[in-house]
Amino acid sequence: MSSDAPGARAALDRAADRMLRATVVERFAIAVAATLLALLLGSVVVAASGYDAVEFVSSLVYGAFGTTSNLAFTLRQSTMLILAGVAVAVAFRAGVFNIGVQGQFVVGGFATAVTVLFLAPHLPGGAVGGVLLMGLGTLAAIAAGGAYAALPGMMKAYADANEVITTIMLNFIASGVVFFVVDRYLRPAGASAPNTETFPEYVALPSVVFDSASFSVVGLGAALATVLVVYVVMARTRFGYDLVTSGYQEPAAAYSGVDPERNVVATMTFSGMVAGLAGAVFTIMILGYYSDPSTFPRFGFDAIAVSLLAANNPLGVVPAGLLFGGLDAGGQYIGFTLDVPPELVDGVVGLVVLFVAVPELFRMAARRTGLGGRGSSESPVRRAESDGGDGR
Amino acid sequence: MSDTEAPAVRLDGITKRFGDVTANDAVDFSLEKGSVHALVGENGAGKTTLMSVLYGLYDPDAGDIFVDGERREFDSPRDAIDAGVGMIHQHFQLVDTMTVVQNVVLGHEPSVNGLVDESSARSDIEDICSTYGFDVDRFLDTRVEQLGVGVQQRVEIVKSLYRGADVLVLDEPTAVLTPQEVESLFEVMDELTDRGRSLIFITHKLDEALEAADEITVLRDGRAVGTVAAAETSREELARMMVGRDVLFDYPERETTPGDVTLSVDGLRVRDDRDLEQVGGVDLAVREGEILGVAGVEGNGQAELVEALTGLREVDAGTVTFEGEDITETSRRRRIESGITYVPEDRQEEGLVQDYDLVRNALLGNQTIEPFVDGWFVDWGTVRDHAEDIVAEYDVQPPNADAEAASLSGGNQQKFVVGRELEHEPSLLVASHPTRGVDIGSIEFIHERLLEMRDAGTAVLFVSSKLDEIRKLSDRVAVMYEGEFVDVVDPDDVDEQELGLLMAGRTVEASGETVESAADPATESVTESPTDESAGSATDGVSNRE
Amino acid sequence: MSVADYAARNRRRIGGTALALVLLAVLAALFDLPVADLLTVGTAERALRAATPIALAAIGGLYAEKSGVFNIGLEGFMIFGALSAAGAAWLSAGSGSVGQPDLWVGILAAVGVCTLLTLLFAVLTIRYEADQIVAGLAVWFIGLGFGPFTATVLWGGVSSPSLPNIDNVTVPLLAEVPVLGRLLFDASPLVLFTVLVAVAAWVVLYRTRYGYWVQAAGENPEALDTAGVDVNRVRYAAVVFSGAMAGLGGAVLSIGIGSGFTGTGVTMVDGRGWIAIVAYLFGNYNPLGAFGASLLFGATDMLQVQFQTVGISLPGSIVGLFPYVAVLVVLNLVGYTRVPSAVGEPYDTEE
Amino acid sequence: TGGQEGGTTTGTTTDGGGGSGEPTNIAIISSPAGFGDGAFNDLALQGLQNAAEEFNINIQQVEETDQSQYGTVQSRLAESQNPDYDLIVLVGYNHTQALETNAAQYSDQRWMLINDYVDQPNVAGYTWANHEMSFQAGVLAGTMTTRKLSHAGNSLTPDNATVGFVGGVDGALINAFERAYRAGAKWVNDSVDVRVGYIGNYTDTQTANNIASSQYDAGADIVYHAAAAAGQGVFQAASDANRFAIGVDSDQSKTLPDYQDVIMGSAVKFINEGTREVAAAVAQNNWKSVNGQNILGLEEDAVKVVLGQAVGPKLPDVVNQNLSKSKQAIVNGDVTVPCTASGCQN
Ligand SMILES: Nc1ncnc2c1ncn2[C@@H]1O[C@H](COP(=O)(O)OP(=O)(O)OP(=O)(O)O)[C@@H](O)[C@H]1O
Ligand SMILES: Nc1ncnc2c1ncn2[C@@H]1O[C@H](COP(=O)(O)OP(=O)(O)OP(=O)(O)O)[C@@H](O)[C@H]1O
Ligand SMILES: [Mg+2]
Ligand SMILES: [Mg+2]
Repeated sequence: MSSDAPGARAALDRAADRMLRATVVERFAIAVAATLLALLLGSVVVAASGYDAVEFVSSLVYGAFGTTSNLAFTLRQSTMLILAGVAVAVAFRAGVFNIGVQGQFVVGGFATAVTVLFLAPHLPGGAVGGVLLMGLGTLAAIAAGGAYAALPGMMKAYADANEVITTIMLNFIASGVVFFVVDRYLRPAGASAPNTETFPEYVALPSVVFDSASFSVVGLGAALATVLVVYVVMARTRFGYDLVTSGYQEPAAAYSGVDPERNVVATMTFSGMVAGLAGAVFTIMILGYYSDPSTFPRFGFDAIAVSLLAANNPLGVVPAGLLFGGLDAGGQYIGFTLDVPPELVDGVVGLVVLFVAVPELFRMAARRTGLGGRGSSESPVRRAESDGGDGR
Repeated sequence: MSDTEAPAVRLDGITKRFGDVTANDAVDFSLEKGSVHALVGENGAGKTTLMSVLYGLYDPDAGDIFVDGERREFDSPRDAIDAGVGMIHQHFQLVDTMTVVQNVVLGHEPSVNGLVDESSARSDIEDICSTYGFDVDRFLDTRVEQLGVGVQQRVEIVKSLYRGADVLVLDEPTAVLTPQEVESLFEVMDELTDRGRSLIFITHKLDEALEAADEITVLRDGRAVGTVAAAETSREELARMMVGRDVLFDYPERETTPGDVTLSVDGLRVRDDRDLEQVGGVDLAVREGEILGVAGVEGNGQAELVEALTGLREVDAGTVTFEGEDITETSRRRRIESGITYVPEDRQEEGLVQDYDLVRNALLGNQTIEPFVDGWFVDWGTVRDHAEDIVAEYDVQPPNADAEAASLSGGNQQKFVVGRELEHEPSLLVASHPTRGVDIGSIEFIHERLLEMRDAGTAVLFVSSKLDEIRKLSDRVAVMYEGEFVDVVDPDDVDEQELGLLMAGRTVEASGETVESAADPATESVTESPTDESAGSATDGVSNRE
Repeated sequence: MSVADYAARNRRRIGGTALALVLLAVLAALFDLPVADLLTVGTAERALRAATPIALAAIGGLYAEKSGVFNIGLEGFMIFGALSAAGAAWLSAGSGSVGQPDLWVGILAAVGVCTLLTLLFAVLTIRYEADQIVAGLAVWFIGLGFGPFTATVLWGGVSSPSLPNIDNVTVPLLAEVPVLGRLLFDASPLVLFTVLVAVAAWVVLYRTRYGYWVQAAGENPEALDTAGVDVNRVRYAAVVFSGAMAGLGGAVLSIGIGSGFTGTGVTMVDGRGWIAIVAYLFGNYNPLGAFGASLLFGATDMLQVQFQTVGISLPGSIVGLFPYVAVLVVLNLVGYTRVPSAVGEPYDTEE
Repeated sequence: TGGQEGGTTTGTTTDGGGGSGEPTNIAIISSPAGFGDGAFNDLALQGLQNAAEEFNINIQQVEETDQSQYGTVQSRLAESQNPDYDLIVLVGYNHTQALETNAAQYSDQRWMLINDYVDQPNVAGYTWANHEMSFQAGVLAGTMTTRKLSHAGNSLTPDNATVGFVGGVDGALINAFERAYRAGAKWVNDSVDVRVGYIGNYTDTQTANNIASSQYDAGADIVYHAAAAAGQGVFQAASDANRFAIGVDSDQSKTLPDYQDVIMGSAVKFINEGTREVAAAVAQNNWKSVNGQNILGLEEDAVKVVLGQAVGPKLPDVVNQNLSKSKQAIVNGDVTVPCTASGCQN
């Protein structure tokens, strides 16, 4: 190191340097920086379009956390984003680009709706029936989501069809077919909207803490439990090891006895099962009926941003989901309080994803500002070099 | 070579650092016009780096480059090419999907009205071929991926000549060639120097340097240790310069008592990723306590054979039987569980997950093996203990199981992989090029372990293209050529020249003429007699007999 | 490359297409379809028109990928193209009504804006080595957000007012040629232009030095580098070209053959960028192949329209899924396409 | 249409017109199509704006295109204290399910639901008879398809009784437009051939254009669309084919003057009248006059076919005769229009 800075400064640099290299800390720093940069750019766009940027940001924050009902809305969106985010993370971790979480979510929710509506007349009412229906509906969603995801998994494994494209196509197809079935066969007589009947009132999650018709702490709890389960599966089971290893280095996984084809299918199925679960929570907790999927929120896409922000780590999905949930709630609040078009928030989400994709940008910025220690801007910080530090 | 003439190339005090690694440390080097100058040194000595500096790929941290006595600064290969320097890389710089003509003219395309003028390119290339007697003009419209390595190498040379190179750098050109192909390369090199070109010839093989070069420079740890005239030095001297100490190895006498057949293969046929047949009907058997060496020039189906045996590649036809059971259709995982282990050729891509620490790497391949897993769950404590055992026993540096695999040097990565695979006490070990890219000390270590395994009764199938290694370790040697076993021989009954002929697809009897042509004095000194009593000779052709 | 060579290398592809055609014929026979009503010159004309935006984006995208950068953000760039074409035409007209010159301003603006945006994208993916798949997805998200946002700023709603189209151009004499005349020489100049772009892109890729460099940059960048050509410069050019073409494709959608920008839902681009990627994969990275594949998709789309018009009763919401199903079928039939081996890997000279 | 005058339409519009004292606060939540659709979102808003010219009304526009948010947005607005909304207008049946809960939960809040109805005292449900106006559009098309007409280079083919219909999403709602239109055309001319196509959404103008073009190719000379914003593609196809088209919801020969030469007429529903009426009732404390289910059809003069501003004057008298004859027949019950105001039942 050819730094002529005084010793204290050099020590500080070294510390910062080491921190930047530690992957978790680095990922976290990059996620925060990406979000801030995206918000900053968003504000610039707001100002450039002739709106009040300060008001934009403060309304965003107020809309997300300002009141209990705002907070409930944030948590509701976060619940969905965490679940869908975990679904994405499972696949991305294994190196499979499942862009079809939205479609799997739609199909899963649909399975819940069909199960609840068809079984309700045959089961007792009240709490027992409610729990039973919700349980069976959720199982159906998990099965349907998994099956719908297995399809592109098999296409990738056995026909080499690029999963990014097949899953996007399957999103369109899920939406079209579900709409058709709902409108044609499940719409009650006399109704004009392409909606199914509303579920019996006992098919609902209880309101605890928050008095909200579409958010229940139980739902959030289910999401967090799912995170935990997925985390344990990924970190502690041999299935998780196979999956993550395939994501890091496919040839090494094959060498270790993973059947690449079956692993792709298994990964997609696992991911789709979580997406299906998200569909069940959406249907039971938020909707209470089923409808035209093209009018649904695009949780499955926002979840991609959530997962990437979390570096595809299931635990990281929780804070990332909270952040995006807040952005969603704040964005909606902006929609009906300010002149600023709410689509802007979607754009900001896109910017977050973009910046997360470019860690090198932040590493370089860190070096430029002197935080990264090494004066040379030529040699990028590589993990391989860090063995000097870790090697003891 | 007149003394008054300026050298074709002179490098003066070249230093090149990569982070903390000093790949070249104030290296001086000078190439006389019309001569061949060999550059030798161990893996990682800095040979390729030095030449990359000359070729404008790297910007040196210090030092000057002179071409024809003039000081030059090369910002890119284009500048070097313009100054008449051409380089044929260790890994060919050819675009597989383009034709030979397109590859040759790449970057220097003659154009008419904006369109590439292929016909003028074609006639220029044909001229070059007829001048130097290359056969490349037969393949002008063939895509490179369809050509054999030897032809590809000549395409590389034609490419440099087409660009008007007066100075040609050949980086380990012989590594992938059969001895016979090496001979014809040397003829080409002669032709080139006769016509006034100057060549730099990088090699690990001291005999080749002695045979083909006029002068030899030895690099060690990035420094030029010295330059000697080929006529006035010996292999011993060069070896000492290279390694920095005397090199001597002793192996115990071969005394094996093979037991039952562990692995047998019958009529095996295997295709590669491009659906071309690479293994075309192989029969073999490996017994307990025996090492079967598979020799051959790379790309003759060894890789596919090994993958088929270890369950990584589907079999087209034939059967594989292991301990009496037909395992042709058995999955890779089941084969691991039943006691087949595999040291893969590519430790970076296959043997290790680079981003994992050694603990997590210790589980690789052991995912279903007790005590590392208990039902569905991984017992990370046991895995960690195992990783630490391997690190200690196999002297992996740094001795830290939490180090990421990527931070280890190639040799240490290899030691870890070998350790992990041998710890299984397998019934069958398949080892593919286990010492490639590994330094001499580690090679010795790995060889010892393989022999220990054999002595403990394991059946070993060992693939290598290093003849000395093959001859030293194997109890029997199967020579593979174009997907078939040309012959299975006793290593003590053949010399390296004969093995070389077999590797070129010729049986010993039918090749008298080639043996003759190789019988010039330089070659003779390379050849080790089959009756060589000294139990061992060192790697890379360093021998203690003279 | 000779025809025979091409045919030999694309056996599965050609086989797949043939199979699809045979299936269609069998279907026609089975269901007694009024084939003559289904396959009219009008259908062909509309298929060509529907193929135009897809083909433009596909040709751009294949250049980027050939050079080693997977531009998965085509859909997003098309949204920006569609929006900026409509916006610029509308702004250019000022208070007056939008005329032909304004529309051409719009087309140029779309190409210009997307060129700038892809330049940024290229800097991030090439210079800063961004993950190409993630960055491309981000471009899509950003388009979905900022496209309608900008529309709202300009027009107060996510869609533009209705705008006129570029006028058809009738080439004298040539327009008289049966069928082909109506398809190409009495049509939107953008359709003819796209055909020319496809041919030019083929010539450039396979017959000029720049094309050689693009191929080498994606297949073996080191070979190109050691031949003295700046790999990243080649990649920049190819990526920026892909953006410009996607932008043009978007412009064709909004003011070439559409009637303004529609920003609701997934916007008027509606998955065409994704289909463009499939098109060039199916076309095996050959510009003419990509154009042919785009035509195939245009034809599937028109076929479902014809089905409805002719009155073959299938529910509209299901028939509308034809093109997506077609993509799936094609991808599974074609199977493995040889992807340029260096795609997705950033190239550093000093690595 | 509302969204196309430029400038912003989002946000608060205060109007000093009319009354004094406490202003009336009204919020309007869009349907998934959003404002600027040139169809019912814009019309509904326009009615409120008209009311604001007369009364002291503040309008808060809320664009929400995601159906699953409607429950939340509704309750967030109902809970709002600053301002406290006197009326929340919900555009489209997508709000129905959510309103069933919210109308009961926020019983002090007054709601107007467009295109559907919830049986609560605090809900005013307004539905326009799409089927009746579409029947009238069919009458117009059926009458003209066998006649001669030429206007600005566009013409009809009298010897070929074929008309077309382009719908947005193939579902109950738009099916009612289709079947009623078909019935109207057949009412005039039993042998008329009706070609039908659905886009699959309300945004893809290019597909709309392609479907219409295909129908013109197949001999249709008049195409009616029920595809909101995507309908522009139909008009474009009409200009390319030099034929005619029928617009929907508002007088599109005025809202899309570029296409006035192909727009023969439009099936219009006066949603703006409805929202104006309810806003006025709220401002004047006269809720009783509007609450309950209001189905507005030909009889109420709430829907009708208006002739295009440029083409209309060239149409023969028989058009107006047939339109009023058929209206009479429907009002009298002599003719039963298929489906209902809220769509077709399976
Ligand atoms: N791009 C690079 N970045 C970092 N270190 C490098 C780089 N290239 C080479 N090195 C290091 O420089 C040293 C010299 O490498 P070089 O490739 O020149 O060796 P070599 O003599 O050609 O070896 P071999 O015989 O294996 O080809 C090695 O320690 C190597 O790890
Ligand atoms: N591209 C690179 N970037 C950063 N560090 C590198 C790179 N290549 C090699 N190194 C580092 O340089 C050192 C030497 O690497 P190399 O693989 O050449 O080992 P080596 O000197 O050949 O050792 P061994 O004899 O054990 O194989 C290692 O610590 C490795 O991490
Ligand atoms: Mg080297
Ligand atoms: Mg090494």
